[in-house]
Amino acid sequence: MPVRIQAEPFDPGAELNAFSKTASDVGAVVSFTGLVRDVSGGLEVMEIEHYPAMTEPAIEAMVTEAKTRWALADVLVIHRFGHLNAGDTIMMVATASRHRADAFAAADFLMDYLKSRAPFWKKEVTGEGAAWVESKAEDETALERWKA
Amino acid sequence: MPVRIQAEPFDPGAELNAFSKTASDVGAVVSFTGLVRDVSGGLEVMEIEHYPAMTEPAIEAMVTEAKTRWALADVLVIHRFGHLNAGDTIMMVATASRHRADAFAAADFLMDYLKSRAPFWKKEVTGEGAAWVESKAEDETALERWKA
Amino acid sequence: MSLDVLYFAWVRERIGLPKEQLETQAATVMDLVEELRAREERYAAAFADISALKVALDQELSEFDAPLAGVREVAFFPPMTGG
Amino acid sequence: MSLDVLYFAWVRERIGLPKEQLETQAATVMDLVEELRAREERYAAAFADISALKVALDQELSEFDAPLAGVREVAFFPPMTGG
Repeated sequence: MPVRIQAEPFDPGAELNAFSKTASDVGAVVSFTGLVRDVSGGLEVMEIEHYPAMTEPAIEAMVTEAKTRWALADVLVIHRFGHLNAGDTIMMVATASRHRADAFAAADFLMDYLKSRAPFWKKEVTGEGAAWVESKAEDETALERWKA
Repeated sequence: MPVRIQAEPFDPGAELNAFSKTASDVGAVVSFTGLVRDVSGGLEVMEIEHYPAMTEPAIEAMVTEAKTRWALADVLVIHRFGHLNAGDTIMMVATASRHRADAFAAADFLMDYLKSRAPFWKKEVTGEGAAWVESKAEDETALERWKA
Repeated sequence: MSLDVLYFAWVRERIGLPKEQLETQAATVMDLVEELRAREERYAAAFADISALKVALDQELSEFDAPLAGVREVAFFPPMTGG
Repeated sequence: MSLDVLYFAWVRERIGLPKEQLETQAATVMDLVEELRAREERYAAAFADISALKVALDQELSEFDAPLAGVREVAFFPPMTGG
């Protein structure tokens, strides 16, 4: 299954290896992993909320769009929700293609869309308290790159 | 050590996990892995030759340039030479940064330079015989993107 | 008409609940927002600045001027911060 | 002057050896190429079209009109195909 939304931790290395083995005729695999930043001196915990009925269909639509735009042999998206600790892997995207340009562009595209269009909300908990992560203007700007 | 040139196989997943754990304050890790394409019906073997005295210094210069251009916490490059089988991992680049844009751009940049400026030469062996892989005009064009 | 209304992140926290079922005659999302604002202070606070909010109708991102006819589920939330 | 000359990939295969030591008075890379071409058919074949070749001087990419003064190692090879 190419899209997985889960509370459980996962092993990005094991996922990368399994993913790289699935498709034949693949020469290039790009992966992105997002981590809870382990800021020295201010150990951070993250709470991620999501909209279960919407999350998977929204991400599957992004994957479908990516497959329309680039020659992809396979795509993997894993995104966690719930309670995460510093250093934990939040999410992962992997793309497989014959050629590196397609794999890079598709992973970059999927990350931009996951960042601002997949229904997840992050709350950071530090020594100073808890705060919802605010969306950034640059994340909307990043989406402009992919307009037809 | 961030640059490794070796004949031995390596485990990209294990390398990704180890790499993701090295740096603190990292929110984004991008990896690229290049594979010997396992074309169904025409099992492919690859021989990779390199220029030992030049390879590591050339790649280290690329890594230094990448670190000048983008805010990178860490970079990993592993490249094999010698005899490789279909499905084997040829090489891997990983970049770690606080933000995804830097990690993506640096990995993309390093791949373009490794492709056309690191002294490796690939020979493909198929059922029809052996042939040196020819460089592509599009690989030179890709380098133009990074001109200052 | 009967609607499921969902709230996420700080919208959920301000209103104090994740989901409720409402009977409404609101024609558009904006009509529904006005109805909610008029109801209680916590709703007025949550919907004070809708430029800071997004809305999904039946799990699809939509706009505040969209009609509600035929819609079963409305969700209000701040801009997403996934990835 | 004494030079180590290295050949890689199909240049190595055409010439039939990976490395040799040469005594030469060549002032530039191109002078050295002319010397090699004049030597034997296999060199002439390897250096028939230098637009298909690259050269490195002491492990740094260089050009065919570069001077050889002070250089210890010259390498000839086709465009790289790493990654």
